[in-house]
Amino acid sequence: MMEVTFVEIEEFRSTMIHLHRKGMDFLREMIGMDWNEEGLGAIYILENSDTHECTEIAVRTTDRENPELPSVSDLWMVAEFYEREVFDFYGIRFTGHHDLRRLFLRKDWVGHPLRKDYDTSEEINPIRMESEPVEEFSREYDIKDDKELAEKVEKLKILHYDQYTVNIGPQHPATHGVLHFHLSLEGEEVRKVDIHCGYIHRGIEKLCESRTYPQTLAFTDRLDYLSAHQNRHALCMCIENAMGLEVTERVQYIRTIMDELQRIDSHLLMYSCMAMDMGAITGFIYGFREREKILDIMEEVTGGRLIQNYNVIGGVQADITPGFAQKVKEYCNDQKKRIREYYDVFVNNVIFTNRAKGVGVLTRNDAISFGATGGTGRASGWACDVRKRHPYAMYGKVDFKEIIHTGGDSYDRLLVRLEEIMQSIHIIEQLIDNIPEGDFRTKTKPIIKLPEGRFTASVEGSRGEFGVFIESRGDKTPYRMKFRPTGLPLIAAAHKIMKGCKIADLITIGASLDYVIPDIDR
Amino acid sequence: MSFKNTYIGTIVYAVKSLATGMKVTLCEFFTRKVTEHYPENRKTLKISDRHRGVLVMPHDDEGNNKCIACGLCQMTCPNGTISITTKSVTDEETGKSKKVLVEYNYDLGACMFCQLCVNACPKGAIEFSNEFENAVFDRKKLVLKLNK
Amino acid sequence: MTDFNTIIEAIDSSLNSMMPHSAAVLVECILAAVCAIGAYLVFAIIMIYMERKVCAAFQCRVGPDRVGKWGILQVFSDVFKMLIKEIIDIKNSDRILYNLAPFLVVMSSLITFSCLPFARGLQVLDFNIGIFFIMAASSFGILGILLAGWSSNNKFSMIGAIRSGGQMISYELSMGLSILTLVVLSGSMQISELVEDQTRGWFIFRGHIPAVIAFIMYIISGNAETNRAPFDLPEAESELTAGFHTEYSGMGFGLFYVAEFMNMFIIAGIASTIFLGGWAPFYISGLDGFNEAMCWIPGIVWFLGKTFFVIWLLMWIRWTFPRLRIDQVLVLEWKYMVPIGLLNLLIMTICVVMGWTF
Amino acid sequence: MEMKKPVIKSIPYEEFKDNETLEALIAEINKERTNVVLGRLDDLINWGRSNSLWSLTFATSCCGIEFMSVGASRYDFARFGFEVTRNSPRQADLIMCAGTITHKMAPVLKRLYDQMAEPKYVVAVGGCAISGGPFKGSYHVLNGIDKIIPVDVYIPGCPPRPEAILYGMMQLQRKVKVEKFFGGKNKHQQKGYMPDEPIIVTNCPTEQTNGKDE
Repeated sequence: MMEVTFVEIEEFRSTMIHLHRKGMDFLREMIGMDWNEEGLGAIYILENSDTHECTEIAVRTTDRENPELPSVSDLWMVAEFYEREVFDFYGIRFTGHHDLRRLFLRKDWVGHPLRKDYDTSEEINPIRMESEPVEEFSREYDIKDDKELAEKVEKLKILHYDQYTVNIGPQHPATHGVLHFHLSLEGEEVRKVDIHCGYIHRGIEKLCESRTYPQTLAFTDRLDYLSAHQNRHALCMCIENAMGLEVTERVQYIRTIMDELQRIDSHLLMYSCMAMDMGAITGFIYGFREREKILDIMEEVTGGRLIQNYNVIGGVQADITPGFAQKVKEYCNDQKKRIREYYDVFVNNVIFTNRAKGVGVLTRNDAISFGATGGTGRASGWACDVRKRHPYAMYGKVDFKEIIHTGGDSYDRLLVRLEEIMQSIHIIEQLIDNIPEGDFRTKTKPIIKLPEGRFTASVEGSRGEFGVFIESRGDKTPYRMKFRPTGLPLIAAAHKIMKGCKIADLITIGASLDYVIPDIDR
Repeated sequence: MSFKNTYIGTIVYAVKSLATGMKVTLCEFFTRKVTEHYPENRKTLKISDRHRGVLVMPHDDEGNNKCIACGLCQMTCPNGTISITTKSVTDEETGKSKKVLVEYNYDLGACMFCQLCVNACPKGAIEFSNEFENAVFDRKKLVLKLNK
Repeated sequence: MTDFNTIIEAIDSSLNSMMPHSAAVLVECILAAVCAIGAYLVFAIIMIYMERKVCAAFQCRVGPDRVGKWGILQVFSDVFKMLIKEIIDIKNSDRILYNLAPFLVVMSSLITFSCLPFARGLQVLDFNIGIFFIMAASSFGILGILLAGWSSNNKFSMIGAIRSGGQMISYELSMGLSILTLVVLSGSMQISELVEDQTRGWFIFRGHIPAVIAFIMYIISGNAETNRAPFDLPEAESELTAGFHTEYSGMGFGLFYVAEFMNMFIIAGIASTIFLGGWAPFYISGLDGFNEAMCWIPGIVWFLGKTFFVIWLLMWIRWTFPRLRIDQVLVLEWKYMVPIGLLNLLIMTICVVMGWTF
Repeated sequence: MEMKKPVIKSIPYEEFKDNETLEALIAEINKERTNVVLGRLDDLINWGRSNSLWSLTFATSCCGIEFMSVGASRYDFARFGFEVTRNSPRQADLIMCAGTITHKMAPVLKRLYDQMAEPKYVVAVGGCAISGGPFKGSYHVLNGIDKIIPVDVYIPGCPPRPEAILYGMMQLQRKVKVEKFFGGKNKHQQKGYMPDEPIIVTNCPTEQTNGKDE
């Protein structure tokens, strides 16, 4: 259960400033909510990055025509993007936010989809085939002295027309998916970056509100498909904690091992894509050669290579195959030898070190303020591993080192990932030989209903902290289900560190941040 | 300033790191290739039997299946892939009307292989086979009729 | 050593007997042009096939092997498809320059291709300033790339073209320096004389240390000249989608694709001519029996063997290293390659003057 | 001169799926095919085109990762001649639409398709491209790309295995081998090619009415 303290709008700003000064410097999650009669609002989950204690603050406004809340984007830099998302889905205007535009949907989209009274019929929002009108001006809302909301069109032009603007657009080999950088260039230097996401926004959170709990499990695999197992583990854990369902020791072992295999698979892909983006196609192929071995093990046990569909509420879909332990040990030994090859071919190469060292530096405070968890945060010296902060499954009982580098540049971000592969292998080797006996799945009723209340669970995904928030009103389908995107803080950080770099550096930073776009857009 | 940052030092370090990189690719040039020749190895290709390729309804030799047309699979499917048409038949001895399966349509193009239908089926009438060769030219051919 | 001069004189005399001298010269020119273009295309197809197979071998995969016996016909099917693709004309591009650019690139590589000495006497152009002419002819290929980038009205190709301009012009310098070092060693610039001089020992062995340094510098700047691998910034796949030839489709792109491979062949051809002795057989002074046996292998086999070895070397470099950034490319050239090139030239002249060469 | 059945190395013709559509295409072409020389030329060009289909690197979500592993060393679709994945639509012959197409991405896909040079093909990889897949009921997802561009081959699966993608590419090769190039009707030359009406098996329960027993 999660205790949320509601705050009035008047003292909302002051409590937030007070909390920020008290050390709550990590805005973990911001959840837009529509409580029908009680109005529209947002829940902020804050955490102190040193003592790891969390507080949950919520604020709401009953005015549904033009709801408006004070912005906190000056306290936490990631709030700028979170608030744009809540404005996009709920229509809540944040006063003081210097650039409030829709984050995901098109500029000419009618309505705010996550509101409970949103009409999803095709006539209101048909498939518009002409390309989206580009926004010239940023928009800022401010309260006029006579209390009515005024839209002050800030004269801050996003991209001056006369500049040399280039679209590293939705279809580009190096954007790891469909992300759209709208750059203004000065020769090779990047003057201004404007990142557009939403090209793969599938409205998963709206779909989850009309699906039963077992049906929502399948969506987590398709959020960040490179940490499919961890995402699904988070959702299952959240539902099981809410139901008070105890999972057997064997399932904890299996889930931890499969999580670590999925993490190695994702880090190998991160290394391969970074090598390909920087021109070393051979580095890409070597990374994929090892990754195929993991995919074989995954397919043997779960039936799926990339999307495993393996975690279910109460345990796992099917028991592990007899040869599983043997294959995993074989793979671990082979990977330890092969990783030497990556360092020789790509990482220690003088061309790569010159191109990656000192490029896209993210300081520790910025990383915390952006909430950039995962390898990116640890490369900037911030110990943000959920497995250490809030241990779950077997991570409390397994000894492993949290890799911390302090350089904060693209070079360190890759080193963190490669060393984490070795740590994951170390974890697997401690668990693989003593998987206890027991049944792999505890029986659950066909219709699963969660008790009233708000539940959260968070897991260390492959590229950051993946959180699940469920508000249930006691019936079959969740009232509101929110997934913390691991990629959105990375995009917010990229927005800042990519200013002033060269085009080639932009590609290097993008590859080193290792974001997965469907996880950002949901 | 350490030797590494001097003019000569950078050249020596650069050449050494480039040479190790090339040594690795040279060894790779002569090692055995890992490619699996898919169309040639179709006979010997072993795909894990847990792989979900397409939904099938196994029939015993007289051609009748275990499906009792309860519609549970149609209800649990998240995106409406299965559609069952049934008709009610009055049973001779007991006189009660019993639902009998007429047609079991399954749209392979919309399925997301989440296995909820197989878990929900009380009789175990449907299961996933690992037959993956299903690419077709015509969208209508993806709608399969599972019961004979 | 089979000598093609006799064959050429025979053709010449037979033609002159049949028709007036001017017509004979015309027929000979056409014959030479047809042979050059024919060899040009055949080598292009062999090179594309070799590139795919060698790249696959370096990446522990198999490469094309389903079309024809070992995938030999793969490149022919690429050529057929390329011939039939629709050529899209871009709305407000500079049409004349847009269509001229591919031909400029191909023309420059064709001229330099015809200066290569395939065997004794089997050479289309042989001026007494051969090497200097090759340097000049290969440098107007840059115009083609700049025009392609500028005229196709696409911001990515514009960036790619400007990058290639900066890169290729600066690497002409270090290529010229490394060739100059060898001209100092051999004393003459005529290509056939260069190779004749190497029949008593290849320059890379006779010029010992400065020649090896010149060879490495030549390979690096050759890579940069042909926009390949560590220096493939003009058509950097992952940054500028397809660089300067983004807007070219069909045969326009086909010409660029062939010209890139043929530039690589020419760089390797020149390297094997001035460093590894062109068609001169392997020679160790003193072992006459051994030298005699070496002479039985025809000159053209020697030349092609060495050229394809250097091509394999270039491919090895291509498929190992990531891409450089534009400022690193220029820093490498102006701060490292030019000073070393000048120093190397000085060492070579001292060695030649003092007679320390073999 | 009759057009023969398309042959793919090491897979017999009967073991392929959906041969009826191909036979209909062959019958239609054989009606107009009179000249032997043109027929021979057609076969040669179709052989050339079918063995060198360069795909555009277009991947929006999970199927893109399977598309990458098809290009990597284990499955290696360079064996078939598709090695060079071109980044610019001008030089690509085929769009492999791997992933979900949302309302915001639809105009981008349509624009890419229009920019490609003419003999162009579209392969819909995965449930999302065929019918919207897991997100069929969403307000922002296009239920199947055959609503905006004509699709040649559908590869079901979520995501389809690399071998399934290779099998789909071989189906496309067969379809390319059965095309008339010189004179006469070619599928792509009919302007205003209207994608056929996509069938809906069951209207997806947007207001979730399942659990009818309530």
